[in-house]
Amino acid sequence: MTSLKVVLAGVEMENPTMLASGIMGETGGSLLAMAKGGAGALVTKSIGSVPREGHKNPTLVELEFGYINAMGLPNPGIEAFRDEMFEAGKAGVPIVGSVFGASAEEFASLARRMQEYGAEAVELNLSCPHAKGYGMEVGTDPDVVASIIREVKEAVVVPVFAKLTPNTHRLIDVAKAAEEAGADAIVAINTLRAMKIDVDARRPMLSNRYGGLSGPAVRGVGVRCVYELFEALKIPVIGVGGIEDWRSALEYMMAGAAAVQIGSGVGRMGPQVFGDICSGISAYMARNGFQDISQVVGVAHD
Amino acid sequence: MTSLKVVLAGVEMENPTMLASGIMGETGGSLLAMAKGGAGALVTKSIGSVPREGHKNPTLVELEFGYINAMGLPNPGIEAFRDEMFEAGKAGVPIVGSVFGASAEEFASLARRMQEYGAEAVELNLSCPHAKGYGMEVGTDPDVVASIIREVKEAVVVPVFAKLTPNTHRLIDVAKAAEEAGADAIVAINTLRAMKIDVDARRPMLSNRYGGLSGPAVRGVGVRCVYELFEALKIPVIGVGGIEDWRSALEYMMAGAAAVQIGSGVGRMGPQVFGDICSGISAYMARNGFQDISQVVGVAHD
Amino acid sequence: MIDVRPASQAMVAIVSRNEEAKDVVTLRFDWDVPATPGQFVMVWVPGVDEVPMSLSYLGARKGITVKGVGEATNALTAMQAGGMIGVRGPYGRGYRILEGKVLAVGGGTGMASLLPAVEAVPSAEVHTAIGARTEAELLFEERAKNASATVRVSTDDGSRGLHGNAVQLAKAMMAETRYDVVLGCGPERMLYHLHRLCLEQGIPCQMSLERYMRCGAGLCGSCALDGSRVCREGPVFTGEELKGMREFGKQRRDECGRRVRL
Amino acid sequence: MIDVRPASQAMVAIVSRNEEAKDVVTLRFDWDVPATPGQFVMVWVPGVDEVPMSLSYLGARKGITVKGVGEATNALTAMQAGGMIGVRGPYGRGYRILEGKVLAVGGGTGMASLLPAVEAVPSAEVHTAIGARTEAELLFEERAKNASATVRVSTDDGSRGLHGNAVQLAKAMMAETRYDVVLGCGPERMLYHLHRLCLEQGIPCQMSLERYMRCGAGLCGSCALDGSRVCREGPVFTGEELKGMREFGKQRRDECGRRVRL
Ligand SMILES: Cc1cc2nc3c(=O)[nH]c(=O)nc-3n(C[C@H](O)[C@H](O)[C@H](O)COP(=O)(O)OP(=O)(O)OC[C@H]3O[C@@H](n4cnc5c(N)ncnc54)[C@H](O)[C@@H]3O)c2cc1C
Ligand SMILES: Cc1cc2nc3c(=O)[nH]c(=O)nc-3n(C[C@H](O)[C@H](O)[C@H](O)COP(=O)(O)OP(=O)(O)OC[C@H]3O[C@@H](n4cnc5c(N)ncnc54)[C@H](O)[C@@H]3O)c2cc1C
Ligand SMILES: Cc1cc2nc3c(=O)[nH]c(=O)nc-3n(C[C@H](O)[C@H](O)[C@H](O)COP(=O)(O)O)c2cc1C
Ligand SMILES: Cc1cc2nc3c(=O)[nH]c(=O)nc-3n(C[C@H](O)[C@H](O)[C@H](O)COP(=O)(O)O)c2cc1C
Ligand code: FES
Ligand code: FES
Repeated sequence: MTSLKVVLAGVEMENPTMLASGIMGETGGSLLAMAKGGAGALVTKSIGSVPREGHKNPTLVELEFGYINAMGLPNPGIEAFRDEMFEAGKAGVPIVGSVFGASAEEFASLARRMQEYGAEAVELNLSCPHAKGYGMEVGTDPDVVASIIREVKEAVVVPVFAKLTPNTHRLIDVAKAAEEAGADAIVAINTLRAMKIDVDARRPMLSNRYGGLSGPAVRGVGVRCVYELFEALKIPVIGVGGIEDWRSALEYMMAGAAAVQIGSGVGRMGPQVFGDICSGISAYMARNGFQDISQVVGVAHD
Repeated sequence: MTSLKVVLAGVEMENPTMLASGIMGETGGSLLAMAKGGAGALVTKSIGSVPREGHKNPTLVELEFGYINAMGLPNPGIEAFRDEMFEAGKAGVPIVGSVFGASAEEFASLARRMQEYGAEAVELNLSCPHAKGYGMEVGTDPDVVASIIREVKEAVVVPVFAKLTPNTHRLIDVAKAAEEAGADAIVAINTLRAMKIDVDARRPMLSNRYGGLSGPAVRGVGVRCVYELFEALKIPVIGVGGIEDWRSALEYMMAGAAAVQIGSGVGRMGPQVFGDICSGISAYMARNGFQDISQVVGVAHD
Repeated sequence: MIDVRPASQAMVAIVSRNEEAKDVVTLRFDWDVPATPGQFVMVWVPGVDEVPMSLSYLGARKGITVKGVGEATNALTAMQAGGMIGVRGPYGRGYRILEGKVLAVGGGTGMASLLPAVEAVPSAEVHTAIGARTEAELLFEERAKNASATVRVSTDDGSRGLHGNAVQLAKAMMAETRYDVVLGCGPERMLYHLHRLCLEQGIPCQMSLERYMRCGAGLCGSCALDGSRVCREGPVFTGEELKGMREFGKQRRDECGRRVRL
Repeated sequence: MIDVRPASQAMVAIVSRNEEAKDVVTLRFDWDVPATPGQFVMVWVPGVDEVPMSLSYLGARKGITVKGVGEATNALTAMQAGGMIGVRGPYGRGYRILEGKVLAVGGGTGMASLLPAVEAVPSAEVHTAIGARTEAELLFEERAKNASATVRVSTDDGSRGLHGNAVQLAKAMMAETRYDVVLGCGPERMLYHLHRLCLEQGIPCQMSLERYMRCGAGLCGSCALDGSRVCREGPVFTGEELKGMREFGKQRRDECGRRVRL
């Protein structure tokens, strides 16, 4: 028998597939549905201090090989999110509370609330490429990232995941700074800053003009980041970007991901994508004589 | 009648489509074939001071929506390239000599040779993401880029194009430094650093492990870069990344590209891709009442 | 296997504009992509907004029927032939295959979604109930007549047909005829009562719902109804599916994802 | 429209290994992708190299026939059943549709590319000429016999058949029979002379060539032959196409892209 069980920075998961932040993670009901689809853990939508409408539509461009989105971090605010966490908790799978803020203090206070709500870990969105003042600007500076992590680590006892942007040549520096500051895992990657122009409308399609590219188009970039991070870090890496079947999940795990997150794949394949990936991985492991999923992590390194 | 003529930093082109560097640009014969396909200008393979074998195979991964390559800058060296330039010159379309080097002096001396060989412009490859010591490390530092440009500008009279990497959050800083140092145009983007792992072989597929992602997958990133550069710079921007039909070419031009380069599109669509794009653009212009191609440049900005 | 093929996206020119009733306009455009009754598209008015709209005409020349209620819909109803809009989709799961005797119950612009379903059934088999506030707001009565054995009408103010709402009209019709399935599209309170009526009478039903939509493509979760995505598992749900939903008829989400009472 | 569909890529297990002649081994593997006679694949030996190989068997169970000449090919010929290799492709333009009487001329491992073409033609219509240095290096004689009306052989040392090379053999056969087309695959000097022979005699021909290949996919230009990509417009070229090529039979490029005399 093959085991897919993963203990990720202390968080026990039945399998290594996690729901990525921002996809079906805004309501308790939708989080429950993703658990039903087979996810081993659920990351919530990134939540801020106050309710936020996000950008005006259009907020999504569909491509043949992915999406460009600029949701603009819509969310009900941390206060209202209590009820959603309560409902999502019924799923019986670990919930990771994702938060975004404009200062170390804001990150810390949001993280504390998530812990109160029962989050088994918090994920810091240091990397959203299309919401001004939040995210990418922050996520490219190792010192800023380190100070945020330190502040959050002091505020909570649950593990802290740092989600980083690939839109920089300093990814490794930033990740090392996060590790030194006490981060328990690194999540990579968030979306790539991108734009789609409609030549008939003669303008960018997204109301925010800029958005983030996700889906199969970014898979090669994500795998590369995870591979580099695995070599540079001691803490676990969580891989995300274009995963939508067992092969792409294993590609990330062989690059060094201890677990994987799936975002766009939920849109392209449906919520059963988690279960499908797990069966595919089990079958692969059985065929290839692997007993435990941890055995595949990082095998692509020599 | 619609006109596709472009004068790009002084270089006169019959149309705005150019062959991108590294694709069918290593021999005189193949450059001629691209001219026959309808290209308005031809950028050579990036040439160095001495012959170079490049990386061992595998050097290419094909994806449904692009390629990941790690050729490793194979080239016959600047001395042997004289004959190829001589032959390519018969095409009657402007040739842009692409060069790479490890120092400002090397770039300058290579550029001078290209000018001698009849190049109507030189393109500096400041951005190859997979050849150690060349390229990306250089292309993320504004000061280093500026000093290379200054040195090259002193060495040649033909226009100097700086080709930049998108693998950084400092693209605009680097481009501005290039502009101030005298660059005549910016070329964006080179490939995105990426990796492909084969889960059956359990290892990276490229012999160099890391490679560069190109083709439709990177189009959104390239369009975004060109859009940002157009707002930040006075010198023209040349767009490249995932262009393979008239729509994607116009997308770049509306974002602000004065001309476009096509690389992966030659593999996916064939050498007639240049002519096909031009007819498509002409038809679009006629339908929409544009007389001159310059009228579409940057129209997606408000 | 990819669950649904990526949507099509295009700018299309309006080829005709027809005023159906007060503030309600049908816009037709040529867009030759396959679609089934009950599916919707995201309609982009460049510079204004992008909003979900049911397809009121399928086939190569598609149509939407818009009621002006705010910025985007007013921009759409003001649009003339030759104007350009962006469409992406079609999205969602429409009405399931229909067999036997059908009662279609539409309130307001709900008729837009319903008529392609009515037209997909042999006309001898389908009866249509149209509800509106007043006679002036009645939608698609002629078109429904061409496609149904019987069309009956209700108005809230009694200016035409039954003085009452569409659910009361449906109840009257269900007393006369035994239907095999009831289809509903309109305001959610109406659908809530129609659903209860069908449950009571043990008749299968299908209802098309609305929620706030951002992506339209099953990604963002802003259209969540309990654990379902209205844009993907819906907008048409079966009575069975709706039975288990605690939010149906009671609660929706605003743009921030906060719960709002219906 | 995309010119060619993206290639397939897979790791496949060797299901059988057959020694065809000295240092020449055929490896079969299950890989069910469409391919035409004369196409090739890029074969990856993980940790070693990736090299182009003609498909010597088409159909669902494909095959390559490898002559050990260096690191990659020696690794391949040493491979046993159960071993894994990577394949991507199929690439290139194979033999054009053949009609009438065919003469197939193969030298060395050139037979690998040629036999699927021979087998695609009614056997009554095809004659095959096989050249080798010595009898021990003769390839696919049996297989050719099963698929051709006549098979004749030449060896450089006279140990079997005509004492001479494949072009001399072909010339002899062309003196006896009027062929509608001549196919050739083998060393380029041989093909060069075969091509000249066909031109002299006014017989259409098709030749499969080799150049140094990196991408195999028509991108990098390392396989350039004049203005053509051997991996895309070739590896099979018609006599007409070859007529205009100055480099054919004279010059190739090394790994750096430098001209090298053949
Ligand atoms: C699946 C579906 C099918 C629909 N079909 C039709 C139709 O055929 N004809 C028609 O007239 N209307 C239809 N609607 C409703 C239509 O989308 C809204 O009337 C429109 O979005 C209002 O936008 P506005 O800018 O004009 O008004 P606003 O002033 O912006 O909003 C008015 C109200 O419309 C709703 N709304 C606004 N934006 C959205 C959005 N992005 N998604 C969902 N609701 C929104 C909210 O309840 C809001 O309070 C449909 C909605 C859905 C979800
Ligand atoms: C379209 C095509 C079809 C071929 N079909 C067959 C076949 O069916 N059977 C067979 O045995 N051989 C075939 N070859 C030749 C085969 O690819 C070379 O023998 C092989 O690449 C040698 O690699 P090596 O590492 O063993 O030897 P090395 O010592 O690396 O090289 C020996 C010689 O092989 C050639 N070579 C090396 N690498 C390449 C490369 N990437 N592309 C092209 N040539 C190369 C060079 O001329 C080199 O000098 C084919 C070549 C091409 C281009
Ligand atoms: C619609 C959408 C919304 C997203 N919202 C968030 C978010 O709120 N917080 C966050 O950290 N990442 C967000 N992301 C990024 C994803 O979590 C993920 O990092 C990225 O999409 C790459 O993974 P994928 O290819 O599996 O989608 C969002 C992505 C999409 C497509
Ligand atoms: C096989 C290959 C080789 C390349 N070699 C070079 C090179 O030598 N110099 C360079 O500046 N860019 C090189 N590039 C990058 C391209 O010029 C181009 O910037 C990039 O591929 C994005 O454009 P595309 O999507 O049209 O291919 C190469 C790209 C490919 C695919
Ligand atoms: S609108 Fe339904 S999931 Fe986004
Ligand atoms: S091998 Fe790269 S173009 Fe032919």
